[in-house]
Amino acid sequence: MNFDYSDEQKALKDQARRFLSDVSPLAVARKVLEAPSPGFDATLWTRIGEQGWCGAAIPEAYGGFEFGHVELCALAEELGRALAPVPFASSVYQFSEALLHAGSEAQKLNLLPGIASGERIGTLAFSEGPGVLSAGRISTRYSNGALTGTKLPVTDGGIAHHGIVLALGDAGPDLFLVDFSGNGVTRQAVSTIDPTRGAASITFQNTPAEPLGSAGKGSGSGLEQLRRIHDRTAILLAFEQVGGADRVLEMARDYALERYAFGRQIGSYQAIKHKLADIFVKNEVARANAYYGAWALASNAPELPVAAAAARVAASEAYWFACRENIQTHGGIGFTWEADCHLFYRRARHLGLVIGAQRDWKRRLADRLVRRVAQENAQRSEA
Amino acid sequence: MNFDYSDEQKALKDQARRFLSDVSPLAVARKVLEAPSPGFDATLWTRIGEQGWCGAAIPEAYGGFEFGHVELCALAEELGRALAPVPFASSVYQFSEALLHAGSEAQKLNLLPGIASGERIGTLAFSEGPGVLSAGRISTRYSNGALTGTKLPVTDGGIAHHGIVLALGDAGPDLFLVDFSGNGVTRQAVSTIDPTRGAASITFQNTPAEPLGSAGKGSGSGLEQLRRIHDRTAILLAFEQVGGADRVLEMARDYALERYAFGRQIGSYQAIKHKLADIFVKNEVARANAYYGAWALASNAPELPVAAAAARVAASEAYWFACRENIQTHGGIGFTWEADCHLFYRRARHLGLVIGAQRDWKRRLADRLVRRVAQENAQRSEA
Amino acid sequence: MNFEDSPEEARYRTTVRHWIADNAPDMSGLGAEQRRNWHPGHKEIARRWQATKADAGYACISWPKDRGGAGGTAIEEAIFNQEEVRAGVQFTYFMTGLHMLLPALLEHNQDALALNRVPPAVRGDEIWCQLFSEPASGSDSAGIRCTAVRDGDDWVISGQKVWNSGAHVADYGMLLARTDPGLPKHKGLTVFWLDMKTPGLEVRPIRVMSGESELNEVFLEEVRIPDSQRVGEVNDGWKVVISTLMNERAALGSGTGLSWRDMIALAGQTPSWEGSVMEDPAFREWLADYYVNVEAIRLLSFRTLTSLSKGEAPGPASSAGKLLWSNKTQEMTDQALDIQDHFGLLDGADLAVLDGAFQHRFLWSPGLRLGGGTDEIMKNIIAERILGLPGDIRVDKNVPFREIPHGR
Amino acid sequence: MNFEDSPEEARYRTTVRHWIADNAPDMSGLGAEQRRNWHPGHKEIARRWQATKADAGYACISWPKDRGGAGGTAIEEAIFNQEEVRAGVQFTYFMTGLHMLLPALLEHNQDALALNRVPPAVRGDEIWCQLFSEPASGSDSAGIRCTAVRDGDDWVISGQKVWNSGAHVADYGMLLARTDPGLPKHKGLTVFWLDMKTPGLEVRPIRVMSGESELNEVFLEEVRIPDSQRVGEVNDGWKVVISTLMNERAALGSGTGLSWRDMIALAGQTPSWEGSVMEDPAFREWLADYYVNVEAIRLLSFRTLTSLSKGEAPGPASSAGKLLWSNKTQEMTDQALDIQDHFGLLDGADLAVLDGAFQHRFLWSPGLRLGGGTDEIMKNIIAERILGLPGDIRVDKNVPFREIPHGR
Repeated sequence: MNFDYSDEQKALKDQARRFLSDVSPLAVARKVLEAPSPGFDATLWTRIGEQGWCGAAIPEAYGGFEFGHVELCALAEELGRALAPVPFASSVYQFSEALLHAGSEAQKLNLLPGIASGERIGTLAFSEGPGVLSAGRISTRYSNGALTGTKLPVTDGGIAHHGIVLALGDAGPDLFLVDFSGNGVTRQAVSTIDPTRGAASITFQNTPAEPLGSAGKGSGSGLEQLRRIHDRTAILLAFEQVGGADRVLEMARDYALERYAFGRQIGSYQAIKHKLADIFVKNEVARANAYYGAWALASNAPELPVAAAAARVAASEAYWFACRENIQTHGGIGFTWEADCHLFYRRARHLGLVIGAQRDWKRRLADRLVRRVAQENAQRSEA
Repeated sequence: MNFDYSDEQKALKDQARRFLSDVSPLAVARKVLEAPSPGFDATLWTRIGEQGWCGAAIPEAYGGFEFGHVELCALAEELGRALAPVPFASSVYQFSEALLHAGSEAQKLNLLPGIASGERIGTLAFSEGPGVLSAGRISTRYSNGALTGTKLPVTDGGIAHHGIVLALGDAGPDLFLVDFSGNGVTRQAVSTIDPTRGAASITFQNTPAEPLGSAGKGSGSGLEQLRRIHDRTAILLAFEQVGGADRVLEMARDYALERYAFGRQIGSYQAIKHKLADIFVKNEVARANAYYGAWALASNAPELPVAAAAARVAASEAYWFACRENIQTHGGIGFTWEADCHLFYRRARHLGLVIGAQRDWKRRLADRLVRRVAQENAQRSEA
Repeated sequence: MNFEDSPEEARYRTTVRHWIADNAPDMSGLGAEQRRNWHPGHKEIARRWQATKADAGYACISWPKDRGGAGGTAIEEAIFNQEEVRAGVQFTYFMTGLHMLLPALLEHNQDALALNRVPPAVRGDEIWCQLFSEPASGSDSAGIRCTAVRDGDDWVISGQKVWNSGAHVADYGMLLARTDPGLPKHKGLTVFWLDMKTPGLEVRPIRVMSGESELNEVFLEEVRIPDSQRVGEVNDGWKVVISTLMNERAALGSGTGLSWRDMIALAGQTPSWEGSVMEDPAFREWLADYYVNVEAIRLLSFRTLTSLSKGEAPGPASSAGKLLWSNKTQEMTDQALDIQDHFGLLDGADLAVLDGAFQHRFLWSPGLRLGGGTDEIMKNIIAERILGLPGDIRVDKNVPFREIPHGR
Repeated sequence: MNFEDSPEEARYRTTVRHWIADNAPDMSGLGAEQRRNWHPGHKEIARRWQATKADAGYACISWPKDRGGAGGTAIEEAIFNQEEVRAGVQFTYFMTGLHMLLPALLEHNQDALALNRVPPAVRGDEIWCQLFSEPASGSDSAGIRCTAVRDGDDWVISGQKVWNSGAHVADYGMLLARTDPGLPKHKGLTVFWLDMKTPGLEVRPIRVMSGESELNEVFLEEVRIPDSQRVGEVNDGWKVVISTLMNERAALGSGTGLSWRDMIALAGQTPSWEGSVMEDPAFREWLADYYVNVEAIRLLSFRTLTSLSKGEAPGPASSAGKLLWSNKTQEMTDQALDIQDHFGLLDGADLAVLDGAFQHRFLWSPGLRLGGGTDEIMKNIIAERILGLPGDIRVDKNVPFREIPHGR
């Protein structure tokens, strides 16, 4: 029983925090906000790549550095804290996890080394329009080795070298691997509520593609596969969210100590004290569920599906609440473009939507809880 | 445009408040709590009957006093404030409104005079088990002029002289008028979370009954009819809830001024100030929606269904929140049996469930809003 | 209880509805850009509409006729406002001047200098702005540091103001300055009015997080104005501030912006697991909660109308409506993004749902909870002025302003 | 991150699980009435189980052996507690004495008189209760008015205590009294221990709103006890109070009571418009929210365990778990009643769903938000002790106790 990072993990996390406070102050995110094209900071991305972080959970056999998944969670927490404007989430939590989980040996050997070094960027393209994803709402098609259709929005779609695309194949929805720099790919930057995380609309026109996985052909289970990949993404994103929420709480706390009203620090008023205590409690809930998710991810425990959905629901709520009430704590100044509050407010909502909204994940969680109880009951009646 | 009671209505309301503070102090409700049988205070009920309040919305032709429906709302607000342990809601907001809305001329002439004077008590019996009411879950049957089955819980079922019972007739669910003091009626008091509002389980065994309404036979629309009756009940109950919520806010405010902690009135702490402000805002929301409901009820406006559901949703939320946070404001003393806080806490939850729970009314409200928008759109495209 | 017009009200409404239909400016030719507040084209249309109203006696309906009003009732003014909203021709440029500042000015100064400012303001030829707030005086609105020092017949004003809505287009401003820092906070303040082109005064727009720049900072460096532009007594400026607030009327019927109807429309066109989001019971429960709260805002504005029609001043209860509106708007936009799912990220007018209206409002909603009194100030007002609870413990009471503790 | 036992922990767990299975009292013969806390039959079983544990070295696992403990680790004690809960044989009678009061007593007094009280307490033969709170000192826990006046070798104590859990069955109590009202609030207090049968002491049960009477008022009228029963120094009692709180351990693994699993069971058996409530998307969304919060309580208790296993004291962060547990329990019971609809009113064991367990918990839940520190105190602790925000402004600091303003 150990509800904490190990000493080595803590050392890694501390080192990551020092590194990021050096190379990724908020000015870097703001630079991307002010000039949204290409939607990330290339210098910062290079520096992060040099640290080997992109390969933290990739085995050495595929060019990775095999720190482990809990170590990746620790890095995610720091990247979230730093609000780093880089495609780490798309390339590592989504693309790399997808390959590790569902790629063929050849696909892993071929693509993971570039991802691990940070030289190549990958992402997932699944959405096409408003509302939750379902099989009936995918119109991108795959046949005879080629994709045709439009995906929108695709986070980091404008800069990714590779993508995994959800499309209708012969057997139904499946995931397909595509070289985004190849023929038949048209990319158009799109404006989103968080310009520090660039996104694109991508149109495929007879674009060469191959099914993800060793079977070499689709099985029609692309939606279920995507969900399993996103369970892993959800846990890693939860750490970004927890890191961001913690930093936002610190911002609010610092401002509450610094700002005076009626001759007193505003942090001496219970309205502010209890607001910040509420943020703290939600952050604790998010952290507890995220830690449990980290353990499930690293040990590939049967609890993973429940833990992942719980981590996501708790972290999305906590980060959004913290950002909202941080602006409120700051008062008028917190509403200005110059203040940093809105960078987090935007990012919180970006992270809360990028792999599906709260209503979707809450239902997944409820479904999985009901299934777990049914299993427990079945086991009990067997015994 | 007049968002207020008229001067005459205010005078009636003031007089009612003075009367009730005299004849129905909280000691009367507490007496019923401590000795729950028969579940009401008979002396108080007689006094209220003498005031003519039971016939406030009953036309003179049926023995009523025809004050009007807004006047009845004003009385309901005061009865709610006083936490009067009497069957007014069952007899007036349910039974009398049901007869007025759906009874035959003969039924009105026969029964309303007794209700108006308070000499007779009526109630509605519709539930049979846990969960929302639906046609498939009614097992009480009506055939050949007689009812058989069990209704549970029936508020004031132990003391009512007459009842309107939801049962399956030849055409489907319908409402039937029953003399509860007649043959084939077995009543058993049941324990509920609010002993100041007695309830019973009622078993019918070949009990003589007649369909409610002039047709003289059922049409299978009993559930829709019940819903229309309960729309009217909902508005009247909303005033009881608003009256109770206001009083509870006053209790909390008074205690916050009286109680000291750390050498200060606890009402000087923002945690308490803002909690009470939150109660105030919810009470205002409840009052606004209730007033709109009163107007719709009195003028039989097409807005009635939306206004009724909105009044109920807002008032149930406000009263429950106020009672919950009133105990919290009182601290330990508020949790004791001797303190009056729990009388309101119990009543708030009683009122919130007695004609169906929040989830049921919220969906009714949403359904009606969607329908209203569809009508508006249709009118616009016609024009 | 009556939520319909009285016969006289209905007659007045019919009259003004027809007049507005016949006279309202045609805005159909304007592009999306030109329809935005503070756009020169938009402002020019507003100015012309205000002049049209003034000519017909509809500019300041409840003002006495000798001040350029129509000598009408508050309820008539409210009905006219509602009909303007209905016709899509309500403009905010003149509200601060006509509803808050000029009435306070005229309450304290009735010299020719002041009276001359009235006709052009009523016609919309001159716009006024408020210069009260400062960086260090947010919720603590009397914590003013901008100083005015007497110099012969003049005052010399130096300091900084902030959150000045429309200052970049305003012709005149009303300013609050500290004239004696040795007195307690509320005691040493004085109010002045001044031409926004007075030398030494500089306006710098503030960009807010949703991108707009209609708020400003105003810097004053030895701005010299004559004593004749003082409003009220020296060191008695707080009384004038209170006058401006008393004249502030709840913006009746200004239920513009996204509403529950827009949420129903959005949900109806957004696909869900089965059918549209509108068919999702969880969304329906949310909608019901949202509706009862925003409907209460509409209904509570009728209470203000009822008070006005009885000649009573609207009370502090309007704080409840302010709290509800700002908090529920933020909650609604969050829900709107959530039901759009991943696609809710898009905010460009080209691709986003409803041209990104919900996304824009999402980024703008935090300001609602701050401007015009924060949530926390509103709750204090309710607790203290309605419920009679004690004020917060004040360490700055009866202390010379210069000795009150303060942060950066 | 590891949410499983280490190999040593797993071995210890297996050992104690077997031992408990072999030795736990058989409660199957008890009626519902006799299973209730404080019922004499229930209490007698608890006493015998405590003696059995003491004989086997499982009574106070982490205490040193010379005090009747097993000299084990905090984590072993926590594992044993979890296994007791799992086997349904955890009792609360001895917790106050063994986890809070006796450790503090022994920290300050190690004379024979005090040491003699240890063995019978460890075996469950003597029960202790806390006599700290008073009617006027709720959240303001040092606002003690009960006085102790020195009279020769004795102290004479008069006053009233309240919220004394188990005082009606306790053998000994630890009491906080004011020995110098001329000193500031925290300074003039002294702690004593005494036999609950001492003349002049009277216990009166308090009935709470859910019907139970396990809390009490204790009246003291010139209760005379020797100075040898003083704990710590005169006027230094607040230090002893802090000692008792430091010894209070978060009740690990005591996740008894209704949980999300019970809500799933209830929803699954409750009919809805279509199928059961469990199939209702709105309920499912609620369940997800509820789950992440109550699951966090469970997971956060592992953090306490982790701290204990490293020899660290659990910090103020346990306030978060307390806030979550009390608020979510109230919310859950409200939801349980709502999904039962009208039928949710029934609370009798004969007819109500699940014997009325949800209804009873509904009436009991308000107490959770008050006992052991109110919501408001918990949030202050988080804000001040974790986030480092300033304390509330204190008008009672450095003021003689007798001059502090107070209400009735």
